Amino acid sequence: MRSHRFAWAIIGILAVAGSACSSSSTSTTGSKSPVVVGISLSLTGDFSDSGKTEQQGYQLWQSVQNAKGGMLGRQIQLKIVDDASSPDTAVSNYQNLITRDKVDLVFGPFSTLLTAPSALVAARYGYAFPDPADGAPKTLNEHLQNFFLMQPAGPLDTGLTWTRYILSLPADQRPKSVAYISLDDPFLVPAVALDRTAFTAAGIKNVYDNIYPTENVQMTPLVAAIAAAQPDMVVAGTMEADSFDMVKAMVTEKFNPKYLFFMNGASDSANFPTNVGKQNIEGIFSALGWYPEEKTPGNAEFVAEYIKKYGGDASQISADTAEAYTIGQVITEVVEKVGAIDNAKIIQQLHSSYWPSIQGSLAWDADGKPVGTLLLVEWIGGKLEVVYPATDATHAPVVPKPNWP
Amino acid sequence: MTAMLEVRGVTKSFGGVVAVDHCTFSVAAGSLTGLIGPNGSGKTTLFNVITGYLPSDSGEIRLDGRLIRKPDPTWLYRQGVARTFQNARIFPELTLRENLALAIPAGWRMLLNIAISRADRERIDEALEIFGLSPLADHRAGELSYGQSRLLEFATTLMGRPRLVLLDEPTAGVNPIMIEILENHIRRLHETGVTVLLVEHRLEILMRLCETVIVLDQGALIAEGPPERVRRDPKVLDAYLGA
Amino acid sequence: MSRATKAGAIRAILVFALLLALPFVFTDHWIVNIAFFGLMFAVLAVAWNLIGGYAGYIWLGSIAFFGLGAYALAITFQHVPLTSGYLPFFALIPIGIAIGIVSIPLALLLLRVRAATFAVVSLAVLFVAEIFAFNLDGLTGGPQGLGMALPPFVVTTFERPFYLAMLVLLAAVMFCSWYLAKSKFGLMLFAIKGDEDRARGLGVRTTTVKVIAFALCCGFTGMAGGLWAYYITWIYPQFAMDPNTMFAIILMTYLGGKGTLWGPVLGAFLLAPAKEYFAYTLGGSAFYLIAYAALFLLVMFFLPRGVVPTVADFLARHRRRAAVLASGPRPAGEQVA
Amino acid sequence: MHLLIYGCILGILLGGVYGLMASGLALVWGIMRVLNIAQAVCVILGSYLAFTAFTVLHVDPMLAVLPISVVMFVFGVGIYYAFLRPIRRDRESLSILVTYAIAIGIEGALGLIYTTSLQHTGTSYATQSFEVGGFQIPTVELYAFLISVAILGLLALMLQRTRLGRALRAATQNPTAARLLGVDIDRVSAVGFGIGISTAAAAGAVYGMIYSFNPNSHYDLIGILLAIVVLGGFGSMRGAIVAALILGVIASVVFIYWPLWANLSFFGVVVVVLLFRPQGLWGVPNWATQ
Repeated sequence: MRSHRFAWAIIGILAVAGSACSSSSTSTTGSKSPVVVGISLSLTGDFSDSGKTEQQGYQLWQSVQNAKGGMLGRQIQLKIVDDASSPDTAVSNYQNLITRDKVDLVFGPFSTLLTAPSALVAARYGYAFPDPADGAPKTLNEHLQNFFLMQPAGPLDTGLTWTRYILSLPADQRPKSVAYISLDDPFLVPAVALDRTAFTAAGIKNVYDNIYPTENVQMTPLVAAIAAAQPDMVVAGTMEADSFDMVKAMVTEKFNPKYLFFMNGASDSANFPTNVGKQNIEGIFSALGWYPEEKTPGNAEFVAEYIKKYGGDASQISADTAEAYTIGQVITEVVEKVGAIDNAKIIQQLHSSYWPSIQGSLAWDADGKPVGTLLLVEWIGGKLEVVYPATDATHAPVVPKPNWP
Repeated sequence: MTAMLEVRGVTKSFGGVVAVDHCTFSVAAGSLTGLIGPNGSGKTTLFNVITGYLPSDSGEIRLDGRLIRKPDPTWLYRQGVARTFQNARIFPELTLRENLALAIPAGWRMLLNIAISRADRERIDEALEIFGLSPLADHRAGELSYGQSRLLEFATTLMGRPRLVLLDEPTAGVNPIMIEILENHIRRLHETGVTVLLVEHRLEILMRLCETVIVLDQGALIAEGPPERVRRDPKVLDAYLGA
Repeated sequence: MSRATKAGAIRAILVFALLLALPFVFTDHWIVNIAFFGLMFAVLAVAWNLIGGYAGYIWLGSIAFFGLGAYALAITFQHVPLTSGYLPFFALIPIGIAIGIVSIPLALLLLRVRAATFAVVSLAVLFVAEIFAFNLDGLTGGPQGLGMALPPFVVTTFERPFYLAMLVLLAAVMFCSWYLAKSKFGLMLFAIKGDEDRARGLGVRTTTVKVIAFALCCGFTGMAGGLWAYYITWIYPQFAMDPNTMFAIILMTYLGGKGTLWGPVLGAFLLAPAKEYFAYTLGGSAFYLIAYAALFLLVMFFLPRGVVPTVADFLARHRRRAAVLASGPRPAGEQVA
Repeated sequence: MHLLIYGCILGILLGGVYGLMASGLALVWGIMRVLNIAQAVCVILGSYLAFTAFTVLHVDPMLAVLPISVVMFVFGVGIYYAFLRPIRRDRESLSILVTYAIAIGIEGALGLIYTTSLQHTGTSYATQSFEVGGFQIPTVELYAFLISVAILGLLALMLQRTRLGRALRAATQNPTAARLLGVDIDRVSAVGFGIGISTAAAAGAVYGMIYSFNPNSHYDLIGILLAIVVLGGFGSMRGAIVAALILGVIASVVFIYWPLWANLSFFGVVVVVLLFRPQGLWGVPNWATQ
């Protein structure tokens, strides 16, 4: 009886699903039970490297905070699940975490591509959604009350630090022409667009403007095309490895713009010099929100604990790790202030004032976009120095860029 | 007698090898014509060109005197030209009944009819009966012996009520008893008024069956005529023995 | 109605009744959510089976039409305020039909080649579609993705309408698949898989038949894509048109039994929830890809025909043996020499 | 104009490397009608081997090409016997799925060993260039091109002059006839597959000096390789090399002016080819009946 066999198979599947369901709904809520935090991370797949660095940040916060007595006197327990870099799985994971495991809090995943759909799920169930990285403008445009990007500045501000610096220069010292080149990416393209608007308004001539794809990029011809336009300044909306390739192509092409700014990648103090060669980093600008020596609340402790737990030195700490740690740090403060795990009150609190963190004081607008600014950094003497704004500067900027060795 | 099929100056080459070389002949309506030649003499290629499986390099093909510019197997089948293949091509995953049902021409509307309608069923049963395949009607064709697959392919070919049937070495690889059965079917087919063009490389079978024999060698036509005369043709003897 | 058809009808009614009852019995969000993805993959696998299983064409571009459906619905409802949350469900019908029609010229072009060439060219279709989705950012939002209007359903049963809509879609594509398999049209598709040239020589209009199957596959795949977009509310090119999803659909079809009616459904119900469940429970295992590859190879080598045909054969043999034992020795007269 | 010529030069240099990758794909297809989706991941595997040789053993990738080819040849023969020989029915179609599974398996293994961060074999001459007629020719791309041409030359010599080469060519032209002539198709297929994989890895060793790569880079690469093989005509090594040069130049020039559309040029060419010449530039129609 083939038909009945098949029907039994279906019933079997349903039964398994049902038993799994009933076994999970036995979570207790005693006063000394741990605070469970649900997180979906990309531990496999395309985004897994960043996913893992974030995981380090979350876990570091957990151990540091538990050593201090946890949250509201309860130990913190992380429930980290893998989304294999897929939005379907990320959505399912947050659903599972919230509705099946009934976790107390949820923290965000890595990558914008997973953030937007996941934040919508959290919003549906009224959970606060602090997110470590990548709040793309479109996510912010959803006007989600529960979404908070845990960085000092909005993602589009990456380039604005650079425009503020250039426009602070006397008109005769400013570059005369500019080339824009950007990775085809959810927030780099609009970030470069903001720079373009500002520089065009200031009368700096736009001599080259292009976007390149995320894969299979041959930088040499691209750089040759930029060099042919002979700009004084290059604004590069780069992500990570593409900035390394671009620097190398510039060396190969013997193209040395007077002002060279990379949005990301060049600020990676661990990988940038090793990838492009220590001799080729001098005078390159970038932006960042956090650095190991920063004098911010808890930062020294964070760096010390990191080295204790994972080894290495401070320059190897990824910004992703710091951002993930920030979430734990801020949420702990908020929960202690509220005095209960109440997501509605947490959301309200986060919106209402500044919160101290290792990345400085954080605050958000109604869409969850941070209202602070980033730091402009430059490679000077083989070291990453903060050069702007002047209040935070560790070194005066060096311009124009010295030629390639 | 009018010619049902005319082949004029057909040439087909693969790379540098000329498989069919300016071949010209005709097949009279209602005749049973044999096409013979040693292995590799281009018989199958010629069949493929005539039935539209291969485009010819040059030359023309006429059916009932009408020029066929671009022969297409589907169209030709619907015009009453059917063929078999050298190594019995049937659908092993389908049942015998389905193999036969498939070959019954279907109009657009019939596409959504159930696979084997009542009217089709009668014709299929009849064909199965004639070819002695009835007991296996609902078996998958893949279970058949090679000889039975030959019979099935032959039966399938007739479902479209063809006027011209091209048989490509129907007796190849078949035991003597099956050869006799197949010969009888060919004869019966011819008696119902269907024109038959038969490829063979064994002379004696053609001698028994055909009225006219066409001889190909290295892609070119070397002789044409009644079997007895062709058999004595020195060129034919050369082609068969000289190699 | 013959016995076989009757048994089939009972089976279908039983399965669909159970699936219909599911979201009302298990009201937990996460169960309905996983079941939704199970149904979605079932629709995709059954639709793929029309061209990949019935006609034997390894069509690696169908996920491009999933993306096309997703974008079509998202673009339609990007700025339209939803007066009723059900409106997009109905909009799927014209979108599905339109995608089916759009796919016809492409089918005429692609189906000029066969076998491995077809597979390669169809993979090229997928890559081209993805490039367009990335680069036509005025329309698709490019890499920034495209959000669509939020579904205004109550939170307690939020997933239910999506689940039921996907169930209706599955019923439709299953009916289509069943009907075609029974029809002359299905016979022609099977013949094309068996020996396309022979089929041409028997008067089968192979191009027409293939194109229709292709258009049906694309239309249903597009509708599933639209529904997915509405559910997930946010689409990116790399996920709407993911080659790995494409191969997952094929794996499901092979696992269940390609060319069969229930095989793709079974394959999808086995693999889709398993994937979500293991990602959730085993989280972080870097062996994920390797395990997936191993499963793929195991299916290819040890279950090449899939679960449904293998089990059916086993049962048929078992039954025959039982019948022989029951009736005592019998002359082997069934086989004719 | 200057840029256009420069794009052509870079395109030819890169096309040579693609030609090496694709010729192995074409060879394997020619001999055994297997479309090796894992060809691209073997390129990446080669890149990682060269990367490891460079970072751990400090061996220049140019020198590492030879041992890598040998190791990967053995690997390819192993893959053939383990996964491809057992496929009996429906080989053309099933091999696509099986080699896809092999590809993601290797991708997973690479991810475990090397993580998914982008890597790059940064040799001392990675950023060097020299000027010819006003064009900055990147040293590393020139070396990669020369190595590829040298390997292709050796391969051609082997196919023309040796017994094995004759057996391979016979198998490519007509497997059935080759079997009748006493060629052990099984062994020839294994060797052919090994060669296919080792050319991929050799190309990968030099590819890793030009591009950054991570385990899933092969998805983009396989699209390009397949486009090349379609344009060249399945199974034609000469066609694959010429197609690689043509597509290399087209993609490189398109990339200079419209970077986002460069990959489309690969697939656009495939569609055009399909419209006018379904069998590719050098191929014969694959639907020819018996």
